[in-house]
Amino acid sequence: MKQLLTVVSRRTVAQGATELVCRLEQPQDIAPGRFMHLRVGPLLRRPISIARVDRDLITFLFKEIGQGTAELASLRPDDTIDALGPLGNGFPIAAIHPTQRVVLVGGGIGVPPLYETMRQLVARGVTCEAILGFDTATSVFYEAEFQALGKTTVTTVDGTHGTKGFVTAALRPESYDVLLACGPEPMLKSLQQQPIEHKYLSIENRMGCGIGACFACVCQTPTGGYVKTCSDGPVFRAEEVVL
Amino acid sequence: MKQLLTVVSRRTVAQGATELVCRLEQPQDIAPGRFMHLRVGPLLRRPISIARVDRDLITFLFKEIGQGTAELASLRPDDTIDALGPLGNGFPIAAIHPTQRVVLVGGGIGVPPLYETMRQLVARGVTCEAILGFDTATSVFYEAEFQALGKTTVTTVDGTHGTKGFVTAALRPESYDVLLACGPEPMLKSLQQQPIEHKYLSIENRMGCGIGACFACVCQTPTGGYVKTCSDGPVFRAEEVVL
Amino acid sequence: MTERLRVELPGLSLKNPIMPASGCFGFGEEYAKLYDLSELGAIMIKAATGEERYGNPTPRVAESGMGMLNAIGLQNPGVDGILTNKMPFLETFDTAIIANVAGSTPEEYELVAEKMSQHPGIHALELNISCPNVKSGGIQFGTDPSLAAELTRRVKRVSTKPVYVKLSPNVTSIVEMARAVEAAGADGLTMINTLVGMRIDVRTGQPILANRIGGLSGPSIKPVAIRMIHDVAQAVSIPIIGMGGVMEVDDVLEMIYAGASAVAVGTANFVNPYICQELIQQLPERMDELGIDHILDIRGKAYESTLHRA
Amino acid sequence: MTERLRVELPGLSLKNPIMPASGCFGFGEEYAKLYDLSELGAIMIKAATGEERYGNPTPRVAESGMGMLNAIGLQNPGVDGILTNKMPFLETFDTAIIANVAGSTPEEYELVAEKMSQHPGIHALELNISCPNVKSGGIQFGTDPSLAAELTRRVKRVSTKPVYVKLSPNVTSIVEMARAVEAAGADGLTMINTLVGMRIDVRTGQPILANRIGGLSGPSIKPVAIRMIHDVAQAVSIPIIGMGGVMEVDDVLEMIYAGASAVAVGTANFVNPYICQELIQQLPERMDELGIDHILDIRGKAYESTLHRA
Ligand SMILES: Cc1cc2nc3c(=O)[nH]c(=O)nc-3n(C[C@H](O)[C@H](O)[C@H](O)COP(=O)(O)OP(=O)(O)OC[C@H]3O[C@@H](n4cnc5c(N)ncnc54)[C@H](O)[C@@H]3O)c2cc1C
Ligand SMILES: Cc1cc2nc3c(=O)[nH]c(=O)nc-3n(C[C@H](O)[C@H](O)[C@H](O)COP(=O)(O)OP(=O)(O)OC[C@H]3O[C@@H](n4cnc5c(N)ncnc54)[C@H](O)[C@@H]3O)c2cc1C
Ligand SMILES: Cc1cc2nc3c(=O)[nH]c(=O)nc-3n(C[C@H](O)[C@H](O)[C@H](O)COP(=O)(O)O)c2cc1C
Ligand SMILES: Cc1cc2nc3c(=O)[nH]c(=O)nc-3n(C[C@H](O)[C@H](O)[C@H](O)COP(=O)(O)O)c2cc1C
Ligand code: FES
Ligand code: FES
Repeated sequence: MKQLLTVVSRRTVAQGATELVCRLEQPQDIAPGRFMHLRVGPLLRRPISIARVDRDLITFLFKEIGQGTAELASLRPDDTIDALGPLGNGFPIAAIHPTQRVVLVGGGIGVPPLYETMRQLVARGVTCEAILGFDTATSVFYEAEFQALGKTTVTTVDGTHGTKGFVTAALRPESYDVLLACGPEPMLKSLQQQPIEHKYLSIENRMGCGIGACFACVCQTPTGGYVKTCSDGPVFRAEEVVL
Repeated sequence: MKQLLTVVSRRTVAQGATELVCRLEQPQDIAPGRFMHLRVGPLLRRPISIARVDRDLITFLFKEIGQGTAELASLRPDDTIDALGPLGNGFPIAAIHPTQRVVLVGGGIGVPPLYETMRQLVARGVTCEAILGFDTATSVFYEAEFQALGKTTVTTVDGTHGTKGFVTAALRPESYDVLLACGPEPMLKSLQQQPIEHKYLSIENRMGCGIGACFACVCQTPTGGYVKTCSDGPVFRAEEVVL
Repeated sequence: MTERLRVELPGLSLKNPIMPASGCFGFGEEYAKLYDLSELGAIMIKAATGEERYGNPTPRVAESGMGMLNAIGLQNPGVDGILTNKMPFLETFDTAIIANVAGSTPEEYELVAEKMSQHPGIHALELNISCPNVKSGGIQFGTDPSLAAELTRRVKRVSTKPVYVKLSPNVTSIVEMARAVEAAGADGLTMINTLVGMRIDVRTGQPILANRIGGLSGPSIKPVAIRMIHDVAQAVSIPIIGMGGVMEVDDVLEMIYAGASAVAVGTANFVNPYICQELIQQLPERMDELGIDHILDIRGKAYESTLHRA
Repeated sequence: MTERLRVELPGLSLKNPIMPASGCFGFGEEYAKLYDLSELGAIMIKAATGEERYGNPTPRVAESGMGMLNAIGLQNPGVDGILTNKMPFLETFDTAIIANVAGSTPEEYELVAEKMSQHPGIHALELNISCPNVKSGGIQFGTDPSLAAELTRRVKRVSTKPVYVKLSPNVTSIVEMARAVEAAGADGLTMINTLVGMRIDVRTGQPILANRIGGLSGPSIKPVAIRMIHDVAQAVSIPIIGMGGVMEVDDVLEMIYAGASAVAVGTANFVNPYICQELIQQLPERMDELGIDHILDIRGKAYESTLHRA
């Protein structure tokens, strides 16, 4: 579960967004929506979603937020990363039938896990549509990559690229059976309300252990209980969590 | 005074001893015996002597002691080091006449600054002899480099290479006018007692600022006063300091 | 396991001095997937209160330098939940279990302590009088020597197992606290709990933690822990389980030199989930390098030689 | 210098809120070779005692995580030496000078304070009742509210300049200390001094510092400083100069959000000798990014909005 990743390549895919491709020590199949807990920054690990896996190559896409992600962004080929994972439970792609109409909705840096998800769904013969929301034209990434997998709509808050507005501006809830989403809390909150039968949301939470032991990442459930983002999630049914 | 050094090459010169060659941002002549204060490790800088300077190239030789020197040892070409310096006052080579008989005595990781010192003295036409003390054969480094500059005797504590014993085993005090030394405190203490007219010792002390402001590195003087290792030294006349 | 690492403490016969600290290892389930918990000297399980508690709102953790702030807020399934659902699993391992006892009132502490101490799988209690993350209870007991002593006395009365009192570093004199609980009957001390701290998000101007304040742990607090263990070890005659910022094998040795008889590892489990196992494996080799025969040969040596010198 | 950074405090008209902390900048001579000290809001000079002091034996510093332990031990040329040999140079700069006053007895504090306050180049005094590195004096005054109040009263009586009292974090309630010295007439507070800590060298089993214990500073202590400033700012009405682990411009903002009116930088000067100059240069740009007009617009906002919410 602990392994050393070796950086293969690094490139900037949008303003402040970096794509890092690494070699896995233990090549494996990974369900989409899971994450790796990377040892960067002074102390705690950083959870980063798996944006793509190809046998022994793993891709991360991340935004520079603070010291940890800045450190990740400064890595060069042959540098190594102490990684824990894959962790968590991803999107339930095995439960989705090719007949179901699936929409993947990503907001900003919530987009990455949806890429591997759409890849695996398409590989299983499921037709997917993607709606990707960004702030502005310069922050858009992976549009062509998604387009190669299926219908893709990009929205920008300021209208500088694609549809103007939030992702919901491009969402026609009646057209989908399944929604898979990842993005900022306000986006997930509004998606929670959409009249789509099956809704799965990948949520973010500050983590300690990443494996379910420390109770740092709990999220309340409607029944007053709680789930742990790291080990019960990060993907939950929309009805399971109070955002 | 603050500059970014760029690593040019790195090699292991003896067990646990690394040679790091870096490019200076501000090429300059540097008097021998001065040091650079390198930003490695979690917080404080590490003082490391200048083992050699050639126009824009600077060489460090260091032993892995803890986190800071381990980090230095792990640097690769093109990595950069935030350096402050050159700092301190080195050996008074300008005051040495070609007629004077000079011995340079280095103990272990005190050897590095003596190399640049001997280079500059020899360039000025001064004949020097070097006595280099190490623990054991595998920790010996730079023997050939010193030999190329003048008579060089190596001593090892366990006798596995060169003369067996401490540096004093090879020292004939009556044969020298000037002693320039750097090494562990017990060695310097015993050299302090040698009947040689001019004795200069480079001392070590834990540092904070490295520039004379924090009083971390003081050393007592025989008159009850004190000197600061970083800014008054690290090289002192043997009579100036209480070890 | 070599006998060089064995440590005998009240109620605890430890095959080695390394144990995960309370709250940083849950109830062992997650770590049991990574290595055999029987390798551990002991396990300090997460704090128990009388009833199940949800704890504080999130965010519950923040980072700062080489430290971590947490404000979990004693989330736990309650003493009955732990005894029923967590102990059976923990009992399958050949290691000592130390139950961390918390509460808001002396009565709650007594209730939890009594129930915990009666469970045959629990070897000792750790009285948590120092949790900075709960509004009522917890820290007041940990900062007032007479309240701490009184609580210790009450818990000792109901407990059938040795009671270790966990000291807070957020006091003017930890020695005074230690002496007070020793006099009240504590069988041992565990120290230190976290330092109270805060981080502010400059984008919002508000504290990062929903609870505003949190407990600082990790390497940042190690020098404070070492100094407090060093001072307390000289002032009391009950043993100390040391903790605070242990990340490497040398940190373990530092704590024992300072006067601890065993060492707990908290935050480091989040950085490296295998850390306790690794420390146990590395100890004998490091002891060889330093010429240490039995781990307790160095206990308190940082001050003992001073005493001789004086 | 823009007026957005100007801060008016008792005795101190600061062109910006950044100043080097006492003991981390000597008497300015070394840093003056690197940049123009007139750029600084103020300079807190090294502690002065009645007579010249040599301080503690070496080693005097050790590192630990993102922190530094020091046990310099108040080495200084004595009040007369400072006034005669250091002040003339410092007076050549257009910046406020804050003299750090130390001593072993109330009489020594009074003597130093009186002499310092009479010098026209000194704008305010910082009463150092919190130095952990001297055997007698210093920290006792800093951990007992009534001793601290009494000392403040005595120093206020002899000083012709405003008196800022420097608080120690090594107390159960820093709020109580702050209230006590405010009631005794302190014009302002500076906080925090270092946390008492120790490191042990595992090769020798002995403390690394010759003085055994030392004061922990740097990023490790920042969360403790933020929390204490946050608590004290709400409890007193005199201004606070905050310090403890400031390394970056966001740390400055964090301290001001927490309730400080100005910020001192200690250990960071050793890491980057240009840090104070750089922070002053970076502040306006960072304030623009965050939409902050005047630096004091955010003072205490971390708790003020809570008060509104309540
Ligand atoms: C399951 C999961 C998957 C994620 N996947 C991605 C991804 O694919 N790409 C990406 O850009 N980001 C992702 N994030 C967010 C990413 O973890 C944070 O941006 C990152 O931790 C910030 O670290 P930092 O040191 O740069 O920032 P800092 O703000 O300096 O971090 C300080 C502390 O806060 C934590 N933290 C800060 N922001 C977040 C956040 N949004 N979520 C969780 N912890 C946070 C850090 O982990 C660290 O402990 C994911 C988060 C989670 C929980
Ligand atoms: C003027 C001067 C010149 C030096 N030149 C060289 C050189 O050319 N090659 C070389 O190998 N070493 C040299 N040293 C020693 C070198 O600075 C230390 O080995 C190094 O700082 C150890 O850092 P660390 O993080 O690896 O060890 P750690 O023990 O982890 O360091 C912890 C702290 O202690 C300080 N420290 C530890 N040992 C020493 C020491 N011997 N002297 C000063 N500070 C110490 C560190 O700087 C750091 O602040 C020199 C020291 C001085 C004072
Ligand atoms: C996330 C977290 C949760 C904690 N929960 C508890 C707890 O429930 N009971 C307790 O006594 N201490 C608790 N602690 C304190 C630790 O047991 C330990 O005393 C402290 O973290 C210092 O050790 P460290 O620096 O190794 O983490 C907790 C610490 C952390 C970081
Ligand atoms: C080497 C050193 C010397 C210090 N000397 C003094 C001093 O003479 N007087 C004083 O009041 N504080 C002194 N301090 C404490 C600092 O002024 C400051 O309060 C503390 O270091 C916290 O700030 P920092 O984390 O930015 O260093 C000293 C600190 C250091 C590191
Ligand atoms: S991060 Fe520890 S329980 Fe989820
Ligand atoms: S290291 Fe600061 S005075 Fe020498």
